[in-house]
Amino acid sequence: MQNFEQYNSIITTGVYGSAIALILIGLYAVLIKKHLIKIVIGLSIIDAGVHLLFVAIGYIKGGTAPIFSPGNEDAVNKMVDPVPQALVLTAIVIGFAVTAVALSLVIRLYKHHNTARIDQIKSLKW
Amino acid sequence: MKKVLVLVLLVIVGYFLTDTFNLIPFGENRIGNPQDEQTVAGYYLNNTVEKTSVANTVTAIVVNYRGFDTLGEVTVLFLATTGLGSILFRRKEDEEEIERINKPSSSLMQTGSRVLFPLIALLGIYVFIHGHLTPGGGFQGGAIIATGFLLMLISYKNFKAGHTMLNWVESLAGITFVSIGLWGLLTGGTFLENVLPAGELNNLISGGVIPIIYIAVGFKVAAELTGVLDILLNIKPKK
Amino acid sequence: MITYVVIFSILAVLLVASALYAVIQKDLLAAVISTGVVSLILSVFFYLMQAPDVALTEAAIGIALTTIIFVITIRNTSRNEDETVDNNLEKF
Amino acid sequence: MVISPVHYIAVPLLAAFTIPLLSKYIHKELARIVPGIVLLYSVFVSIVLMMQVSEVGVISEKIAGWSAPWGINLMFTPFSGFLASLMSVVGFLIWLYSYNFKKIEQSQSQKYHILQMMMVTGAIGIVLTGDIFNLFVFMEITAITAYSLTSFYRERDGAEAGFKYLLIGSFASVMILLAVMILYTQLGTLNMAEIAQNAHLIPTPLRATILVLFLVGFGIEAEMFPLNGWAPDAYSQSPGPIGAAFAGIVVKAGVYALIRVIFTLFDIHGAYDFLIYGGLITMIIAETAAVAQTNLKRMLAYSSIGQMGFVLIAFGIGTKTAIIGALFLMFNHAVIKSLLFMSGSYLTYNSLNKKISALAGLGKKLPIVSLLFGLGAFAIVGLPPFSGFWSKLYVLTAAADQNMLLLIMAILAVSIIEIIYYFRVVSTLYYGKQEDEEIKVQKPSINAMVSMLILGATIIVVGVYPDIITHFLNNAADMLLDKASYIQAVLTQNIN
Repeated sequence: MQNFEQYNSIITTGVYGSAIALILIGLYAVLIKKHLIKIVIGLSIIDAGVHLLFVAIGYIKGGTAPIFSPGNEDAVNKMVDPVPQALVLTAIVIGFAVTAVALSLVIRLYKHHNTARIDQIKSLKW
Repeated sequence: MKKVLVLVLLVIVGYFLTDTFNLIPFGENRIGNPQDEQTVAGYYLNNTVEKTSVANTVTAIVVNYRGFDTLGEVTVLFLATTGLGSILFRRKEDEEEIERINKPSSSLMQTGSRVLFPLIALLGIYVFIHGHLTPGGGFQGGAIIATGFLLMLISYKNFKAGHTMLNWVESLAGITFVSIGLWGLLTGGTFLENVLPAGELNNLISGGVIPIIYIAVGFKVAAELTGVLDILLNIKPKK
Repeated sequence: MITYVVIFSILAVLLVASALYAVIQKDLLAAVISTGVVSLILSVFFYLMQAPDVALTEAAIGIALTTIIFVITIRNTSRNEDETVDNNLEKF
Repeated sequence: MVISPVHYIAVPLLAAFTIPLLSKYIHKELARIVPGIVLLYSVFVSIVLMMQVSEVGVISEKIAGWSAPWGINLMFTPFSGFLASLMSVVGFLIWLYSYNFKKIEQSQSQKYHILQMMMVTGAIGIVLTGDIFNLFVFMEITAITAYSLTSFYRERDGAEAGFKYLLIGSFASVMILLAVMILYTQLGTLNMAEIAQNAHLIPTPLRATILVLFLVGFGIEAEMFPLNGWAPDAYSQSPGPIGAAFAGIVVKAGVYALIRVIFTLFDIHGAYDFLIYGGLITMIIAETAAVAQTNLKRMLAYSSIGQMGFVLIAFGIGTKTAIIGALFLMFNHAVIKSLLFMSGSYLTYNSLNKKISALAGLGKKLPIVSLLFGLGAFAIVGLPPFSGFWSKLYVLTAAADQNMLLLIMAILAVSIIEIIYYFRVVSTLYYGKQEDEEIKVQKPSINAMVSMLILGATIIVVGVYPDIITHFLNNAADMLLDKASYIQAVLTQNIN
């Protein structure tokens, strides 16, 4: 990773750009799409983007994973920030829980109305 | 019309986010020199080995420094399972023919999953037992075990995932977590305090209560996720 | 190093492309699988950014379990986004 | 064991994990009784801690043995303690009311009671925690129970309301997460006291971004306009007692978070004006919408949103009197709105549909419930002998001190609107023409009655002797305005 500097801007654009792109794509799906499952997919794509951003802000150029394996006890100074990683762990699990509840609501809506499209479920129009 | 509005909104949000993250350079060292302990992260990196004997700093943060978050997170999963149960609940009368939708799967599938299941479960258990030494831990191991149960649920029509066992594992793991927390409180310390000796770095038995909590989290997560899958797979198909 | 950057860029493009595909595709099953691919690439990203714990979690939860619960939901609802033809999933 | 703030969280969690086993192997009824005992214990903890806190000033507890910035801490200040006590009392009364609630099926009551207990616990956690990410976790606990409880009834449009709520709630959590992330990159800490201490170091554009993200995220939970699209549906589709829990507990937690961010984390002056304008628009729009409602629960929901707007205005004025008024309003709203939802849910239960016009003549059939509803209606519009009067008086006095004449006029105008639509309901109850004699009246059970009578008595007692509560409010307002002592209380933890 010696030449990291040289490609830094590419990597930055790659990480931040794709994370922001994910958020925007998800937002688009939630706002435009009419099918409930598509909306939930949109939500989980937004979540994915946010998680990527979260890990990205903890990354340090040329850093190593924050694990003290035998032999690298002296690597403290090179380790990436462990806190965002811990927070993302929590966020991923919470995101899964919310997705599960959302999908169960979709299933119930489908049973009531025999459709999963917003434009055909009256009370969901807003 | 709506599409145009949404696109305008997307442009605004995109601009806003790009603008914000332009001010936060990627890959920059924000935690300072760990020895200075200027930031929380620096403190963690500098002290974790010495104070908790946990090799994986992320585990130390998740289970010990921010253990309260993890307790909340396990609760979120538990509540999601409970909520799922109440949302998809069937009355007795429309329960005449609950039959898993699956056609009985092929014997290849059945044999395959019977062979694979113990291996997957073993991998999951390995992952969460070594959570304080290597990457991985309760959530990861629990999720891996849940995928093993998924295989069984799909290939065996009548595999009920042992509801009794599931209930017991779920409750006992949760009780263990909270009880360890209360143990700290009872012995005059604080909630979730690490009451056991830290031990030696890179030993399987080290880190005090951290591995115990992470194993409890692993079982809890496995049970909750299996519960979610079980509820979802048991939905009566529409005619 | 250049290979590293090239691979990285390809992954980033793939990530965005599969997210787009997931949103555009009318066949929900394909869309869900595509979301799974998003999670897969994301977990590679996490690994590259020195976050193996997060990568493992994303692999176990994002790729496997989230995809599965989506597939179960599709099986219980409709597979086509427009619901014009009712071609449900072959019950597996 | 010494009573400490962590009991609010640990005991309900232990109970929630144990209940499935208890109800399966010991007795089924335990699933319904244990949550009540736990909530009663929370009330007991509140009493003990409130007594302690009036002597000590601040009770700060560290979790997992790590002091302030390194670990998570719980802060029981007069301000957060007041809200936590209020929530635990209302939570217990809601449990008392919904024990034996007819519309909750037997097989489902275990889940209902666990979810209801955890909703209270999550909200108390939001109020007590001193860590911004921990606040997010508790917010998710509250939210996920709220989604499930909104769609608890199968036969109605609960799933739609639940999905709507979930969608909007997910946006809120994404925003809060983004805000926490940016905050962390700038200060390298998640502890609220440390953030408050160093917030001025953040470059202005980023500080504005964080503030906007927090305001929108928590504004959704606090029912602020235009982020309250979820509220009317969620209130009207959820079981009656849960409507009371939304008004009395969940929204309070959202307002708390909003106030904590504005008053403690970012002391920016523009934010106060933002609260006034946001609150004013919310209040006017919601109260106007309430007049147009034909469904009783939707009317109560809009009225609730309007009241929250009023609370935000009061906080926005920012003087000590105004904050006392705002806290008093929150107290009143929790007590009175809960009573209105509880009694209203029996009234609609006994009418043919949920329409207000269908309530005609119920005043004779359900005399006590109707009387309690009338009491609540009089109290919430702020008629003199009841508690609602004092809170309005405090806010108006504060506004007059600041020479905000237009604001006073707006508040008075809105009060007239409130009077119109509440009196319409009360007059329908008593003087409306009965259309159908056939309806068999379902009398509320004794426990529901007791719960409503306690709330009714509180309204009258506080109305006659407001001093019993203003003492606590005074301390709470002092604490909220005194940011320095909050920071000091947290960051000097390491010494002891």
